[in-house]
Formats: sequence, structure tokens, C-alpha cells
Amino acid sequence: MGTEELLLNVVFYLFAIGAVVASIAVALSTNIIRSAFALLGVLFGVAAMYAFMRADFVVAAQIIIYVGGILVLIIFAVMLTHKITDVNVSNESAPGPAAVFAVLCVLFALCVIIATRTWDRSAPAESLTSMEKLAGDTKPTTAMVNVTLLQGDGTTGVLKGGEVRSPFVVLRYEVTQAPSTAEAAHFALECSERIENQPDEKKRWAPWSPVKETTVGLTNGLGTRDERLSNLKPGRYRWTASFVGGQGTLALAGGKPWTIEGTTFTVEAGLTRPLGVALMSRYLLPFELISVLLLAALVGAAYIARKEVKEL
Amino acid sequence: MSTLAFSLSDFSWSRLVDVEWYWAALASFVVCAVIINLLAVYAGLNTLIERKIAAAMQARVGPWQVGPHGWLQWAADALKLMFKEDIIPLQADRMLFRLAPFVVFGGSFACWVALPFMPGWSPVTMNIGILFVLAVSSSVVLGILMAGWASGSKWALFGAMRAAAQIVSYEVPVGLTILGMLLIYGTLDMQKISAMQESGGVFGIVTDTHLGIFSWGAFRHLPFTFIACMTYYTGALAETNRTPFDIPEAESELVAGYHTEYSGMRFSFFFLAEYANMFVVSAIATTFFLGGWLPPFGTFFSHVLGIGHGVWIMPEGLGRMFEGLFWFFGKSFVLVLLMVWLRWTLPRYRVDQLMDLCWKKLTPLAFVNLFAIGLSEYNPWIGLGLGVVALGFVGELIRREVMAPAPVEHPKIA
Amino acid sequence: MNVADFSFTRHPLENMLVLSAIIFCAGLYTVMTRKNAVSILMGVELILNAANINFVAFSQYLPSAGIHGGVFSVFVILLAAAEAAVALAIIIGIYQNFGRADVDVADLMKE
Amino acid sequence: MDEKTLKIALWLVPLLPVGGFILNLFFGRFMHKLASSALACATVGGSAVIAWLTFFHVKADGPIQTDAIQWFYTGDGKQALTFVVDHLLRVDQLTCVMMLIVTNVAFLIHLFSVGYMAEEKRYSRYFSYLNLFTGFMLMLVMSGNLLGMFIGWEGVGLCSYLLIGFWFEKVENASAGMKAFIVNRIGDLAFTVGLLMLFCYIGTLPGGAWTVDLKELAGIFAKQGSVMDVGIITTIGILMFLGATGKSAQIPLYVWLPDAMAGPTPVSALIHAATMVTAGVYMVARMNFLYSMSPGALTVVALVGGATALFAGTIGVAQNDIKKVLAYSTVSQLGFMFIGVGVGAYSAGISHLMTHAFFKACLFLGAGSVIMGMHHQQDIRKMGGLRKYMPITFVTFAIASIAIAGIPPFAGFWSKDEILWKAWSTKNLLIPGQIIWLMGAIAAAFTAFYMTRLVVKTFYGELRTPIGGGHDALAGAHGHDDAHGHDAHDAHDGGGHDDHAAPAEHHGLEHPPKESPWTMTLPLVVLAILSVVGGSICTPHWIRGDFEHWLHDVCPDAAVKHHEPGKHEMSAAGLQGHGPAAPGKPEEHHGPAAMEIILMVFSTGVAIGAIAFAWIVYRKKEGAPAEKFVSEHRELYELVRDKYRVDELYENTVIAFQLGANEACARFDNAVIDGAVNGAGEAGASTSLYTGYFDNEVVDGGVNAVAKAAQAAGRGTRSIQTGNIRTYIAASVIGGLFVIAFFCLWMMWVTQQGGK
Repeated sequence: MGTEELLLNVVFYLFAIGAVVASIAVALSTNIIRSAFALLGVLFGVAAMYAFMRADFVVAAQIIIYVGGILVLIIFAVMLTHKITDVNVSNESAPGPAAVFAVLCVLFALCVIIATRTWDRSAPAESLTSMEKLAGDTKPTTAMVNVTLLQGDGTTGVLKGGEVRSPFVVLRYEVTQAPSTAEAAHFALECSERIENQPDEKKRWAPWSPVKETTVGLTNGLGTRDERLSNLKPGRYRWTASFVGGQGTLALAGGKPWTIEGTTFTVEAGLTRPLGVALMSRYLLPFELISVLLLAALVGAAYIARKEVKEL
Repeated sequence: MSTLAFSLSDFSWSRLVDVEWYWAALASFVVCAVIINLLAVYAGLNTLIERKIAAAMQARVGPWQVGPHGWLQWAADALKLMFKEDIIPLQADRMLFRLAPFVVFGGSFACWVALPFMPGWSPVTMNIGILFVLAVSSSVVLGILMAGWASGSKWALFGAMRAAAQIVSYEVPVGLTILGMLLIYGTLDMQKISAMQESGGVFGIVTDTHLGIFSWGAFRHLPFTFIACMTYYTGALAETNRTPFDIPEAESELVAGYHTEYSGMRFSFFFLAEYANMFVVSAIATTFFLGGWLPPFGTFFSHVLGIGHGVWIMPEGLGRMFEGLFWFFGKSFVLVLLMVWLRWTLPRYRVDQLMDLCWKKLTPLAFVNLFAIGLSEYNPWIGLGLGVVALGFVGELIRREVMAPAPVEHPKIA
Repeated sequence: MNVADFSFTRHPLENMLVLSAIIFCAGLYTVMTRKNAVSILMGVELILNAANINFVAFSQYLPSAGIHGGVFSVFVILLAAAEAAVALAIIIGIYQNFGRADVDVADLMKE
Repeated sequence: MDEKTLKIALWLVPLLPVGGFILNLFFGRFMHKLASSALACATVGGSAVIAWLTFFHVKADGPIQTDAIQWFYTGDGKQALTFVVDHLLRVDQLTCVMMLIVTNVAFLIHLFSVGYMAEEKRYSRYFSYLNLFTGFMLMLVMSGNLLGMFIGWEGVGLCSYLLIGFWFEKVENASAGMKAFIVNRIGDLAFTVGLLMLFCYIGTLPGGAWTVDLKELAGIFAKQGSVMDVGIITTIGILMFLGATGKSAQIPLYVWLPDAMAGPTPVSALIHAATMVTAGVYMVARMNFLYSMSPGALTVVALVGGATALFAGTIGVAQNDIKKVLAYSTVSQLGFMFIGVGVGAYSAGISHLMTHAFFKACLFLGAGSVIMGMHHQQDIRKMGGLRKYMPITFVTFAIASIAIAGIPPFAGFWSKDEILWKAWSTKNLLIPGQIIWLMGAIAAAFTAFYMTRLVVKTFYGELRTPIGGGHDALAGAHGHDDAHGHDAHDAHDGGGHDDHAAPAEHHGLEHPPKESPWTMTLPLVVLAILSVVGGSICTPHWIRGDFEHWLHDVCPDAAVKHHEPGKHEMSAAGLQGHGPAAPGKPEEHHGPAAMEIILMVFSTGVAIGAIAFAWIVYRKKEGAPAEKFVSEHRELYELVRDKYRVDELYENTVIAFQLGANEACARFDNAVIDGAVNGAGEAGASTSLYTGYFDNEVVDGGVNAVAKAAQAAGRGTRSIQTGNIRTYIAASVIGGLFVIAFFCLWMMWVTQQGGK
């Protein structure tokens, strides 16, 4: 496992453990204000988890709504329902061995299920199709271009072992279709680990399986670019070419000594756009219903609070 | 661009120059250090300038002793703050009391990594840029509440609750105006937003034409985008607790607001956070309304000076990048100075007036504005018609409100 | 070819699931043991967050799950906001009627 | 104006007055009087202008019609009863004449009303009604299909009702309005039945079509005329003519018109003299293709017209209320028109309609001016010598009287003489036309007589009402109020004028009668001029008169040829609309028939003789012979004065029968229907007694039992419901645990199966 991966692992576990500790603090703290601020920690940790899962929009929503709205509300409620001038607001709880036992049972059962269950990881058929279907129906995924390093002289052959003689290859890509409106076409090439030592199902418990990502280029129009691509380990690679807002062909050229054959691809990156498309196309009715419900909640809350204030 | 929002390898360094990860890590560390120190120095200078402006407006001299014309006063203040004793009240909740300044400072500092400082480069390029900024800056509220409550002092607590209520309320109009601008840009990436203001404008009737400053966001759909700019700036003033909305730290009512009990370095953290916030909101205003790092005359200077040409997105030489940096900082800093100017010009609002302004005036205005911008984006000619109507309405409003101001209603004593 | 292995291979699904399970249990314990209504609300928020992690994790790790998980997580967050608003209003009502914000005091319907 | 614009502008002709009506109705009371009257006059004047433009266009290049706007339709092309009705305005020569008459006379009378109603308190409403009437009348004459025409027909009836009862504070006025309305309803019922019969007959006719469009109907009559059943056509014609008698005040339905004088005088002039009452004549002329086919219908029309002319003429002799005299003369003149259309000389009828519109409007307006000057005194016995006080009124009034009396070369002479000649020379009737001619001639004599009497008694001699003193101050105040103070006390003041002379009788005039303002005299002058020269266009063809040619394309004179006895068949003329056709065409080339000249001379002589007689009786001998005659034949005089007691006749026959029928119906209702209902109620009550027992005992018992059971169950299980949230949560968690455990076991089992 590479060192950067290690570093990322460290960050990941930092956030995860922070979230766990904070949640336990919420559960056990004897001071309600403290547990409220511990909840802040939980929220940020969960947001970090979303970030690691690349659900960028959910991260923003989580922090804006939870931290900026709900948590402030909760703290206000605490301060309104206690004599807020004394710092130690008692938060008596009725801890019981029964409760602890029940919760542990639940935790154990969940872990058992997680450990024993095998998930269906197969991609749906349309996972490689064009942007609309991606956005409308399936999760945005990066097209897999299965390329093999070829000998410069054209004789094909999958490299096994051995050394790449040159530290880098030159990758030439060209944009064959103009990107969509007002948005630069982003081109990213992500080269996963060699297929030979792909971690199997057991090893997936291991937190990490390495990848080297290289963003190859960035353009906002038609054209051809050459990018240097370095530190390739020898082997047979799978390339994730993500290309937003247009279409293009990928070809590793230069031929000294390796070339890469590519295919055409169309890819959506990030969760924001597909979420928006889905909300506006397929989940429109639930979306509207939720907005109505939010309005009702607003009015209702205002009404209740206002009435009580009158009674005071 | 990569969808991984917060991973180290997303730093533009490792995209521009291809280096090993530790170089990338080092570079990112350097960047953070530079930004933090930049922030500190900027805040210090800002305090100094503020004091100088205040002195000028009040016909005083202002700081004079340290350095020539007192130009080193800020450094002296920084030293004093660093070496001052850190007092924690007995009543305080020590842990939260210690924690609060960092939460506030972190919240306002983390916004900086997403700002589009120069063409094609931000400390972290993420495709949810503005959302990230809004999200992170919303954690400042928590820090303020934390500080106010943990101080165990009535003044601090009231200040904190005032601040929280004010910030949470004013996030509504601010969010709405930004939403309207997002309708125009169609992206959350602040780099792209800045780049998109190079061309287009005039109700979107001319799309690919370069119109100088009239392609900037504030002039896209006159007058709505301009109203949005004003609304945003007002809301931003309130969100940063600046005059005339500085009731959380109204020194005549609460001693100093939520940081009454703080002293020394922790106080300076609040201090830095406030100035960082000022810069962040000004930078967002710059990015959304004033063309970000675009020069006011389009590519004119670049052509004359011969540094690069054409597209702004991809940096073609450091000269171009630093020109963008110059314009970005220039615009933002002008807005910050405007804040300072307002602070020493305007009187302070009352609490009820504050909430009234937010919920009864700014929010409906922002809503109407949102719909108007949406319509203008849907059909430019509708936008033009609406614009004419709105101009007439605004004129009438000015005639009624400004030329014949309404009598001030006095607070009702219950 | 298995897409999922390559789209998000950094953080295996199970990590997220275990994390959400732990947070869920913490929330459950809070809800079970606390007297204070506000604390119970916090526990509910914990549980919601745990559920959200699951939604997003399945949606992002299993291509066959589609985008529905992500959409649903957003919905859950919005609903949490509504729920918090109403719940806090009710809690304040309880506090002003009974002088305490405990859930046990509001059992008038038992008699 | 080019045709395209005109097609659009045509819509404005009826719609402008309607718009004025709406504005005046809703916003009139906020407007200044001047503003609302100006609005009304402007709208009508606008449509008059457009009418003139249209007239020139039609004169230049033939009829014009607007684009059809679909109104409603039934069926799709496949069903049996499929037809479309359009909003459609069609202007041909006939419509042109009517349009011009209506718009211009209406404009003049609007102008007159400005002065006449100056002190009215429901000013704007009056003008709005007037506008509405104009709009409906224009719709009646302009509509391209029978349905629109019928709507106009009913609408003008409504407006006449509204305006007769305009001063509804007085019971007489209200009842007069109601009388007009009900009598018209009777006629309209017959008219509706006739329309429906026509519709069904044409629809089911081989080669016919389901249509109400007048042009299509005319075409169908032209093509299929030979195969139509003359009996049915006659029935239809008579039914529709019944409607016409209602609207145009012919026997037997004329009784409403004299009472209609309760309305304001300009209204009498516009509605009850010039335009609305001529709707029946217009209808008959418009349906000429139908009438020309059935001599029976024509005969009925002509006979009724002649009878009415004679009858009303005789009544007119014995009336003393100026407006009553004019009313009966209107009835008799309408009779003349029906003689004209009845003998198949539609052009003659229409021409008399036009001239009559001129001089009768002039007469009514003059009467209004007189009444105004006499401070709402209408009894001609109290007038006299007015020509000194109001010269313009006198001159115009006299001219109009001469015109109506039929002295050449005034307008009335030509049209009336045309009618008489056609009546003499007609061959379309089942009876010899000379009978009709005789009636007309006598009626003409009577007309000349009573008109002279009216003029003499009104304008000559000495004023028979004391001026200034000679009456107590109270009455003076009263009179003064009558003249001006409409706003002051309306209760009987509203009805205090334009009515029978009753309220004004017992006092004299405060100050001598004076000439009316220009808004009132200008229309008089214009109408007087028209009633002099207006006849020139309807002079016989051998004196450059071309009215017959003008109308020939639309309603050519009927010419029924008698092939075999009993079978009547239209000649080609006028049935295929255009093109000259031998028999129906007016004789153009040779000069006047000798008989025509003789008749002209004769009728002129009769008229002059009647005038001279009246002059001698009432001017020279101050009415002494009349007194003598009256004193000798007292009962005859009273019979005539009481209008032959026709109203009483109706009172005792029709209305009595109606009331009796009502009584019987009421009795039946009380006795039978109410009895049945009450009986049902009783039965329900008595049965409910028993069902009540069942309900209380069985049903409620069962329900209560269920409730008690639920109560007991709840009492048993309530101990589980501790209001304690934590126990609930614990319970749910345990339940969830069970579920999870089961899930785990089931999954293990599944995996083992999979393992095997």
C-alpha cells in the first residue's frame, strides 16, 4: 500500500473515529449543552464520510441544514428550556443494564449482517450510456476503458512483470465533440491498480485498495492535447476516463515505447448534476411534496411557539 | 475534474506540475501556511486601516506612535495579543471555552481554500465551491454560540444568541440571491463562475460577446442582478455582524458581545475570524457579481501587455495568473473598505428593526428577484419588460422612502 | 467486467456500514435512556444520520442501486429539518406548560 | 372604407350602443349628466356614421356580410339533425334602409332627450336603456339568421317594457309596461311556434336543410318552392304574422300601444312610433320569400292591416290626449304598412315605414316639445294658440301633419299612395284588392281629419289655460315642481308628466309656454325636412323614384300567377335572388297606368276634403258641429272615445278566463297535491314510531355492546400503556431485535442451502 494511500487512510479513520467518539459523547454526556456540541462533531464526521463517498452535494446539504439550521435550533431549545445562565445544565439519564444490553445486541446483530451479507456489485447495463440516462436513472459512473499497453512497434502483448522502460508515456487525446454549453470539458484519466493483484472479497475488509489518479487534461474546446503520464507500474491497466460535457477519444501516443488504445466515452462527474436532474425529472412529485411539508412545518412551528408566547 | 472533494491529490499543484505525493502534501502545507499568515497580516493591516479611516472621519489622527505615522501599530497589537495572559473565568465551561475560538476561526478560514484567487487555480478546486463556502461558514454560528454559552456570562450569552439569530435569519436572503445568480451560471464551481462572466450579458441577449464590466454578474439582468448584489451585500454585512448590524457586539448594550470574556490569543482568533469573514463575503460578492479575477476591461490589458490571450480558464503563464490575483484581491478589498466606511457612517439598528428588515423586506425582495432572474433567463425579452417595470417601481420606492422617509416607530414596551 | 470495483475502491462499503451501525446504536441508546426531550431529539438526529450514511453508501458503492440513495438522503435531511422545527416547538410548549422539558411529565392521557 | 375594414366595422354598429349601455349602466351614476348623455349620443352617432359608410358601400357594390363567427352547432355531419349557427351580420339593401332609419332617428332622439330629460334623476339609466334598445334593434335588422333576429326581437320588447315603466313609481306606468310585455309575449309565442315549424319543415323537406340562415332559407324556397305545401307555408306565415301583430300593434294585439304612451315622449317617438313597432313590417318583408308563396297569408296580413288602419283611425278622432291621438295614428299607419306588405308590395310597405318614421318621430317630438312647453299638460282641450309661443315646434308639427295626411308632394303622400295603388292593382290576394283599397282610403281620410283637428286644437285659437294667476299658490308650487323638481319628490312626480293629464289638470301655467332649447328643436327641424323631401326616393318609378329597384334584389314584389285554381306557385321572380325576371319585375318602360293617376287624384282630393272639413269644424266654427254631433249621438261618441271598449272586452273574456283557470289550478294544488304530500308525511311519521323502537333496542343495543366490549378490553390493556416513552422504545427495540434474529437465522439457512 502506497504512502499517500496510508495518509488518506489515516484521514479517513480520523474522521470516522471522531464521529464515533462524538456520537458516544452525545449518548453519555451529563451536560446537555456538551452533548449538543458533540452532535456538531458527529455531523461533521458524517459529512466527511459523505465526502469520502464522493457525494459532494450531500456534504453541502448536510452541513448547511444540520449544522446551520437544526443544531442551532436544538441549542436554542436547550437554552429556552433551561436556566441557561448556569453552565452545567444537568442532563439526567436513566442508564440501565437493560438498555446497554439491548443496544449491544443490536450492534452485534448489525455487524453480523454486514459481515455475512454479500452485496450485488454488478453494474446495470446502461451504466456506460450517455449522460441523460446516467443522470436520470443510474448512479454516475466513470466509463471503464480497458486498455493494454502495446509495444511501440505495434505487436500487441500484455505486459506481465518486467519493467516499464520509460518512466512515462505520452497520452494524446482529442475532443471530437464540442462540450456542452458554457462548461469546460474536463478530462481525467484514472488508472487503477493492475488487475493481477486485485483484492478479493475477503481482502475488502482491508480499508484500502490503492489507486493512482492522474487528471490528464483540461480544455474547453475542440482540439488535441498531449499530456505526460508518469509513474506507471508495469502491468495491464484499467483506465477510468472521465470526460464531462462532451465526447472524445483517448489514445496514448508517442509510442516510446508504449502506446495505449482507447475508446470513446461519455462520463458525468460528481453527484450534483445527476441529483439535480433526478430531482427535477423523476423525483419531482416527492420533491414538491417535501417542499409543501416544509412549509406546513414552518407554519405549524410558528403557530405553536406563537401561541405559547401569547399565554406567557 | 475529479469528484473527490477533499482529497490531497485534488490540489492543483499536483495537476500542474507532476510531483510525488509528499511534494504535493508539502506544497499544500505551504499554501495553508501562506494563506494563514496572509490572513493574519491582512487582518492586522485591515484593523490599522480601519482605525485610520475612523480617525480621518472623526477628524482625529489615529494611531501615530508606532512606526512612521503609526504604520506598524498592527504589528504591535499582534505582539501584545500574543503575549497577553489568557484568562478563563471560573464560571466558564473550560473545554468549550477553549474550543470555541478555533471553531469560529476554522469556520471562517476554511472558506478561503475554495475562493477562486486566480485564473484556473484555487487552493482546492471543487465542483461544489459556493455550497462548500456557505456550509463551512455556517459553522461559525455554532462557534459563536459555544463561546457565548461557555463564557458563563449574561452579556456573552445574549450577544451569542443575538448573533446566532441574526446570522441564521440573514442566511435566507443571502442564499436566495446566490440561488438567483446560480440560475444564471448553472454551475457551483467558482472558477467556472468567474470564467463565465467574461462574455455575455444584457439579459442574455448577447451570449458570446465580450462586454467588459457589463458581462459581470451584477449587470447580467439589470436591474435584478444589481438588486441581488445589493441584497447580498446587505445580508453579508449582517452575517459578519458589521455595523449597522453589529447588535451582537453592541458595546453600549452588551459589553462586547460573545467575546466579552475572551482575552489574549483567543480573542485575537475571534478578531481574525471576523476580518476573514469580511474578506470571504466580499470575495463571494466579487466572484458572483463583479467578475471574480476578470480584469474590468476584459482582455484589453493582457493584449496590450502581451501576456497571453484568449481563454481565461487555463492559465497560460504565471503573468496571467498574477494579474487575475491582483484584480481579485483589488475588487474584494474595495468591498471590505466599503464595509469599513459604512461602519463609521451608519448608526446601529435595533433588534426588531433588524429582524423586520430581514424578514419583511430583504427576504420578499430576494424572492421576487429570484423569480425575476429566472424569468429573464427563460426569455430575455420578458426580462427586459420586467426590468422596465422594476425600474419604475424602484424609482417610486426611492421617491417614497428616501425623499420622504417614514417616521421611526418606537419600540413597544410590553 | 465489474464496474463497482473500480469506481470507488478507496473506502469499502463495509466501513461505512459499520460506522453507521455504531452511530445508530449510540442514537438508540440516547433515545432509550434520556429523559430530556431535547436529548431524545438529538438521539433521533443520530439515528437519521446513520440511516443517511447507509443510503449514500449503497447508492455510491453499488452501481445497481442507482442514484436513488443519494436523492433519498437529501429528502431525509430536509425532513429532519421539518421534524426538528415542529418537535422543538412542541418541546417548548411542554416546557411552558409543565415547567420541565422531560418526556415523562407529559403523560396526562394515562389517567 | 375598404371592404375588409368594413367587415370588421360592421360589428361595431350594434356593439357600440351596447357598449354605451354597459358603460352607462355601471358607471353612469358616477358620471356627470352631460358625460353620460354625450357617451350615449356618441355611441349611436358612431354607429350611424358606420351605417352611412355601409350604405354607400352597398350602393356601390352590392350586399356585404361579416365573417361568420361560430356560435353553436349540433351534431356532427353524420347525424340527422346537424346544423351550425353563426354570429353573422348581413347588410343588404333592405337592412341598409332599416339600419339608416334606426341609427339616424335614434341619434336625433337621443339628442332630443338630452334636453327633454334634463331634470330626470335616473338620467344615465334612461340613456343606457335607450342605447340598449338601439343595439337590439340594430341586431334585429342586421342579423343574418333568424335566431339573431329573434334575439333582437325579444330584446327590443324588453327595452320597451323597461322604458314604458321607466317612471315605475306610478302604478299605471308599471302596469302599462307589464301589459305591453305580456301582450307581446302572446305574439312572441306564436312567432316562436312559427319559427320552429319553419325550421322543422325546411329541415325535413326533400332538398332542404337544417338551417336558420336567411339567405340559405331564401335559396331553399327558390329551389324547392314548387314542392312545398302551401297550407303549411300559410300556417307558418299566419303564426309569424301573429307575432308581428304583437310587436307592431295590429288587431287583435294592438291594445298595449296606446298605454305605452306612459313612457317618456322621446321613447314613444323612438320605440313606439319610429322603429320598434315597425319590426313586424320588417319581418314580413324580410320573410317575403315565404309570404309571396301563400296568398292566404298575404290576404290575412292585408285584411288585418286594413282593418287596423280603419279601426285605429276612427278611434283617433275622438281622443283628447295629444299623445293618445298620435298613438292611434301610429297604429293606423302601421296598418297601412301591413296593407303594403300584405298585398305583396314590400317596397311600398318599407317606403311607408321610412317616411312614417320621419314624420311620426317628428310629430311625437313636437308633442314632447308641446308637453314640455305646457308644463306636462297633455290634454289638447287645455291647449290652443301655441303657435305664437313656440313657432318652430308649430311649423315642424304642421309639416309633419300635412305629410301624414298625404298631401303631395310631401313624403307621406307618395308612400301611402303607392300602397293604395298596389292594393288596388294587386292580384296576389284571395279577395279583390279593391276592398283593401277602400279600407285604406277611408282610413286615410280619417287620418287627415284627426291630424287637422289635433293641429288646430293645439296651435290655433287662444290658449285655454290661465297663465300666471288664477290658481292657488300651492297648485302653483306643484306645477313648478312638476316642471323642474324631479329630484325633489319623485313618488308621484315621476309619473306626474308624460302621462294622462290628470295631475296637471287642476291648475294653470305659472308662466307662458316657451320654445324649447336647440337640442330639442334641431331634431324637429331635421325630421321635418326629411318628411318633406324624404318621399322623393319613393315616388313612383315614372317620377325618378327607384326605391322599388333598390329593394328589388331583396324583396321583390310578389306576383302570384293562378295556373289552376287552388294551386299557387311562385314565379321565378325574386325567388332566385338576383337577375331580372319577367313577371315579378316592376314595369319600367311604360309610364303610369291611367288608373294610378286617377287614384292619386282621388286620394289627394279625399285628403284635402277631410282637412278642409276639419278646418271648418274646428277652426271656423270653434268645434260647434262636433259638440252638436256628440250631443246627438252620445253613446256612439262614448263608444269611440272608449276605444270601442276593447280593453274591457279582453278584461271580461281572456283575462277572466285566465284568472278562473288560475283559481282552479290553485284549488287543485291545495286539495290534491298538498293532501298527497301530507298523507305521505303522516304515513312516514306513523311508521317511524315502530322503526324507532327497533333502532333504540336492537341497533343501539348492538353498538353499545361493541363499545362496552372495547371499553373492557381497553381497561384490561391500559396497564401496558405507561405514558413512558422509554418503555415504548424498549419494546420496539426488542421487537426489532426479534426481527433481526429471525433475519439472521433465515439468511444462514439460505446460505447453507446455497452451500449445498
